[in-house]
Amino acid sequence: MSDPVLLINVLLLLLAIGAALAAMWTRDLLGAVMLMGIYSLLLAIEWANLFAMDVSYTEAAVGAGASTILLLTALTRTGTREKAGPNFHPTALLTVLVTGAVLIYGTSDLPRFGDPLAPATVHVAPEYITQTVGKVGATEATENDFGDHVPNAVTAVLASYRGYDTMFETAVIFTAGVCVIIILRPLAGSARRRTAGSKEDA
Amino acid sequence: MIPPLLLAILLPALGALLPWLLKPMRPMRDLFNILVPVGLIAVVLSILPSALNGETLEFTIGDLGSGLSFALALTPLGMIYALVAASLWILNTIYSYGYMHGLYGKNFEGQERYWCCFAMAILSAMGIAFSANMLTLFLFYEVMTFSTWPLVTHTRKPEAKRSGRIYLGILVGSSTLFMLTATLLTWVWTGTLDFREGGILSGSTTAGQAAILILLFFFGTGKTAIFPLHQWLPNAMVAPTPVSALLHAVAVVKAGVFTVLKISTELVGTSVMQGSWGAEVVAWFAAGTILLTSIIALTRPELKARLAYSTIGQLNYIVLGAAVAFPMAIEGGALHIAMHAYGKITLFFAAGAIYVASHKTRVDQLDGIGKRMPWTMTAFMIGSISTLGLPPMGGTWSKWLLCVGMIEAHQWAFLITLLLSTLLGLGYLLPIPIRAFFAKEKPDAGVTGHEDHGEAPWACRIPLLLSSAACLVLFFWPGIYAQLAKMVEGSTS
Amino acid sequence: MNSETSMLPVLIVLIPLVGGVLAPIIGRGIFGWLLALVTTGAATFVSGTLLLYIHAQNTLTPPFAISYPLGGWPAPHGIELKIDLLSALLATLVSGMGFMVTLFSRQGVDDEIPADRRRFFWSLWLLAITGLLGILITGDAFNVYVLLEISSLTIYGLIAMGRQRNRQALTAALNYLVLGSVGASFILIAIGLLYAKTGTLNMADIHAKLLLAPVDATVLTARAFLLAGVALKMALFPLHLWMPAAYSTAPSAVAALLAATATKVGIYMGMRFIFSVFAMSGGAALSDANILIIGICCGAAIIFGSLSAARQPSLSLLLAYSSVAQIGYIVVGMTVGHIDAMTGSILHMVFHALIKGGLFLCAGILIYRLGTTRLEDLAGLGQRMPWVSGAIVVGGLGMIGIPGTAGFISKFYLLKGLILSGHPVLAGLVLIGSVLAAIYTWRFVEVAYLRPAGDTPLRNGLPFEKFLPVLLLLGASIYLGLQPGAIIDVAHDAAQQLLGGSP
Amino acid sequence: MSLFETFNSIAFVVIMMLGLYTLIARQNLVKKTLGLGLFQTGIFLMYITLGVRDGGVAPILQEGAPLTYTNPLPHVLILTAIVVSLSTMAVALALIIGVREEYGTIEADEIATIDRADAEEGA
Amino acid sequence: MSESVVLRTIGGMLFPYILVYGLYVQMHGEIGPGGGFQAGVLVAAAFILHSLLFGKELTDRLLPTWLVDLSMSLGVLLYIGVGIVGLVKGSYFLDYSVLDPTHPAHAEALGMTLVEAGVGLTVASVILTMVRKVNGEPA
Repeated sequence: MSDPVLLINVLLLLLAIGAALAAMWTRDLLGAVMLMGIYSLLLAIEWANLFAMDVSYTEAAVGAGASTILLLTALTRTGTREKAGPNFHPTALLTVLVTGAVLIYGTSDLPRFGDPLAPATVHVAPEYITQTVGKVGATEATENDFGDHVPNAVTAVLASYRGYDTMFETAVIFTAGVCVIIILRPLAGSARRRTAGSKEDA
Repeated sequence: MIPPLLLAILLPALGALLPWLLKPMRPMRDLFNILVPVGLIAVVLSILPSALNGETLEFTIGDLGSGLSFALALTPLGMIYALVAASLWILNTIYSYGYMHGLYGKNFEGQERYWCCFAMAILSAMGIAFSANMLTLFLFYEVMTFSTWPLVTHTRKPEAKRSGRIYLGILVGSSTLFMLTATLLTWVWTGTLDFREGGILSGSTTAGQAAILILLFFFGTGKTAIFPLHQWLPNAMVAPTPVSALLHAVAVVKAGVFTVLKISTELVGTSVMQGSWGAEVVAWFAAGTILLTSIIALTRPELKARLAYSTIGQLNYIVLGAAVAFPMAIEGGALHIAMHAYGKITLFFAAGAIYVASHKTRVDQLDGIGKRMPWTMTAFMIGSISTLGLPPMGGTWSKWLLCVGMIEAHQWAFLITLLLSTLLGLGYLLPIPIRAFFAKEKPDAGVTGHEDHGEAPWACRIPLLLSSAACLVLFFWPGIYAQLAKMVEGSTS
Repeated sequence: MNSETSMLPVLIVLIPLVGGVLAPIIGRGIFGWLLALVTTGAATFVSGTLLLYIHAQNTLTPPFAISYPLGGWPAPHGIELKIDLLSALLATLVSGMGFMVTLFSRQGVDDEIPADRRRFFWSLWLLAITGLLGILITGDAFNVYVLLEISSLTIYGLIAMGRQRNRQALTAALNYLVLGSVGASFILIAIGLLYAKTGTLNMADIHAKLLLAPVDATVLTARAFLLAGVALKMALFPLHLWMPAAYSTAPSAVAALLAATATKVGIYMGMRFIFSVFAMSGGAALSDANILIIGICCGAAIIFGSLSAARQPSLSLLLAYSSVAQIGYIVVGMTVGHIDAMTGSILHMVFHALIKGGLFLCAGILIYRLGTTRLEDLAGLGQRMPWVSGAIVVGGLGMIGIPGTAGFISKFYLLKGLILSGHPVLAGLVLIGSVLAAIYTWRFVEVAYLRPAGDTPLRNGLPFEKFLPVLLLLGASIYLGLQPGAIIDVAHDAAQQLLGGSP
Repeated sequence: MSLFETFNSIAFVVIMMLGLYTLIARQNLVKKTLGLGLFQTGIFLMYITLGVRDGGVAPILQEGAPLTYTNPLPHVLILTAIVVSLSTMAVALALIIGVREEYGTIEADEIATIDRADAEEGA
Repeated sequence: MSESVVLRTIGGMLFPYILVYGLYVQMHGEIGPGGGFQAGVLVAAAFILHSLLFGKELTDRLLPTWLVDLSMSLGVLLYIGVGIVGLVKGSYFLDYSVLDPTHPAHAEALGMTLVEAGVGLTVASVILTMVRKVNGEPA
């Protein structure tokens, strides 16, 4: 693994964690949402830095885009101030410490960062990259499942090898849409309501 | 052609359904309330010959796999219980009409529930009598518990509710925690739950395991009202008298003692019982219960409570016999199921009749009532003599056999217990009819409004006359019952 | 596998999925209900057919399981559907219960869901069933996560519909959403760690790779996170907090569906991962320490659940807390990993689904006719609604597990397994639990039969198609209590397959 | 170097725990939702880290050149996971808005007190 | 509805380009980064921008609610439909190669394009719906 990548990686993550910390800390929800947007952008860059281009695109589109828009719109109806309260919460701290400790313990036996011999790298992934999985009951091994029409391995896995997952992913987002429709009552004169909402929050 | 054993269960089931189906046409319903018990007696009598010939009819209701099943089988012991239950059901039904109509009017509230639960209780009694394995017995045992709860709480008064809780608490608690556990352990240790002559434990369990099973089984059978599980029975006295009769003479308590006899003879096996310290402990508890309750009975002024405590004592005669498990003791216990049933139901019928006629419930109110109610009090006299096991009544034989059994087993302490309890019985039962006939009626004793009452209605009198007649007859011709009891003994030794 | 049955596996999820997606388009008015009825019915038929087929095959050549490579890509590269007896049995159960509750809930939905939302309600309804069925038949770990999220999201939405009756439904749904998402994320973490160790997502493949590799920190952590996540999903004490509120405030139909199916699927996930993925060579899936911890949780669930059920003000809450206890039974049976205990807990899953489903349907009828299930409003129900209260009593007896009801059979096997595997204490807890069940059941019985009838006006009559499912379910619980031979057979074989470690 | 290489593991644990802490500690429902989102992004980081391979480039195959590529599978999984987290957040926001309409507040503790009051008056 | 003329003009010029770019990301999915999901978000964003600049009314006339609801379902149905083709052609569910028996590999690519289109359609319409509903607009 080349040093610049690692260095940038560390810097980006530090920045991201900083943004996240700020977002979690502030009591101003608008600010928190903005900070989360920044955090998502930083993550998007980090994904690109780790050569996860599609994830980077998606993070930018969703994390920084869609969810920010949603949150901002929602805030206009829920109010933008968070009630002041103690930041210290013993049970939360305990839970977090325990869970975190277990996780750290669990990661201790993970393969080295970027290990070319890691199981994840050697077991299933190679056939995805060479695209030589071959259909069930195929007599001779194809030299390429898609005849080189699909150079983007991510899309290949997403839409074909694991297309079943993606179908349900689409179903999930569909479900979310239906849920939002079914839960939210349309309210008359939303504009007026919005201003009223922001007034009582200010 | 439906197998008779199944028929013996289906008929009461029909009897349980009809009250609801025939709700609009009461005459029809009343007709069937009489016809169904008659039919049941016919069915039971039809199986009697094969029982006497020692045949074992069998019928499987449901198969649970891995050697378990809900199944019915015919045995002499079961025949005794079935015969008692069937013959007394009809009497109890007639009596119920007299009592309930006499007290609560022709169209008393919740009558469908009353008749239905009554039939259900008999159904479960039949099931218990003919159960071919412990699982089936447990099934009907629980059905009986739950189906008699609505009878106990029939009046729906607060004290009825309270008694209902105690009733369920003790019976369900003991059976679930102990009997079920014992059943499971038996299955785990022996691999079967089928009743077999000579029992299924011998050879496959250690002495310790056997003792544990015996304790769990005997104290899991709360219906025997063995100390300390006896509390439910006096409490259940809040129920209408026919129900008390059902509980204390016909179905419930007899189900308990039948179960322990069945376990002692065909599950644990008398050979194992005789040697086990578990049985020893149970026997001592039973003996203690007998004395304790006899003494309590002496102190109870309410007639029904007195009868209840006497019942507990009588039941534990049988438990004692089952625990000692010597042939004669077993035979005596088996016979006592029948003899005590006829005696005790007579007493309850009489108590109910007195209440219907005069609304009197306490013993001290009964002085001189014999002149007003000669039939009832005569029957009461007969019943109490039979219950005490004195000639010339049927109770004599079973009591006698039990005593012989104790001698056989060289259990002198228990023999003395039996005799002592008889003396106490003389003290708490006999004075009632004697004073009823010979003492002078107290002017103020009566319940206001019923000063000059006569006999109870015929519907009350006929059953109690019949049952008392049975006590008398069974002394001179113990016939079938003796024969069956003999067969039970024969199967053990 | 012959060509007629070859497409059945995928049809199990495909039918309800298509129905769910079509519902918003064609599901207006009565059609939404009809669509749901048809699709759930078809799914039941398909999964039932598969169950029979697999059982037959399994008796010939055990262990038998159907594998269906989606997209024609062979596992582990492609996602495969893997249907063994347990999957088929539970799929039949879930789709069948879905059908029953759908049949039940036409007027209920008209009653509780505003008209303009009903087509979306049916959409969520079918998608929820899709997700649950999908989890049961998939052989791919990550796919489990996706389907889990589908079922969870739909269920949040469905619960929230209870706001028409009780605004608390919203908070209940939100609590469930937060806890459920955390649980799902834990599962996701576990899957990630497993992937890092094995490089595959196919359950069978993961299992094979785990057998080769030594058990190290990562695998143990993965198991811990997985168990925690699943425990949240199946509402195992002390992670049950979301459940009672959700069950008692959701629309009655939804409550019945959840109680009958959702938690069962959670338990299935636990079974599948513990015994088909983590099972070490030699079958020992859980260490004694795990068994101890889970056993304590289950014991607490049984005792605490039953005791609090006895103190609840309303029938719905009483039923919800009794579910907490019943889940304790099922999990305890699965944990010890003994064949009889496993048989018992599989049986108990099925029977409890029937009984508790039926009971929640009764609660639905009460809401439909009385508008409430609070116990003091149910006084004298015995006279006012003899049929319904009779049904509730029968169901209650089933939960106590008195012989003659299905509940007894499962408990009997459970107890035998616990004794044979050397856990008498747990067996004792199960017995005590039955007594406690008698207590909370009798609370209702006394209210319904020993109190004078209340005067809350009845809003509606008793529609036949509302009571028919109740009759069928509780009737089944009695029938299976007396003739359980066949289902015991299936459950036993399923348990054998599971403990044999074939996903 | 070793710090650099184990850094990601520490980073994603920190991010997850930050989110989890907020989820539990904060009463504001929107804030809880944000915490949940943060928690999930921590998982994303974990997955992507698993896919990294020394000298690997984005898995977009190029003719001829024999390159080593990073593992595409985690990317796919995370694409799905991102969709899921978006959906979850949307539903959560919808619920929160509903809560705001019904209760007039989005602070969990205040809502709890209101519910308890409802329970007491037996609504 | 934004008051600023400048914003509206620039936005109005931007709008078609965002759409086109979304389409590009959609189509380009097989070759480079991108695909249905990202494209869907972009398209939705375009319409959200549109409604911010020119007011909901106009956007609603452009994309009435019933149409968006419909396309929500249609996207998923398209995906499932492509999968079912494999089923009815006697192969496995989601096996695209049967779309064109002569060139199975080519058919695979075609199938992927189609399902990606389905994803894009659903995602775009769902996100649009979400924003609209959260914004309190009637169903």
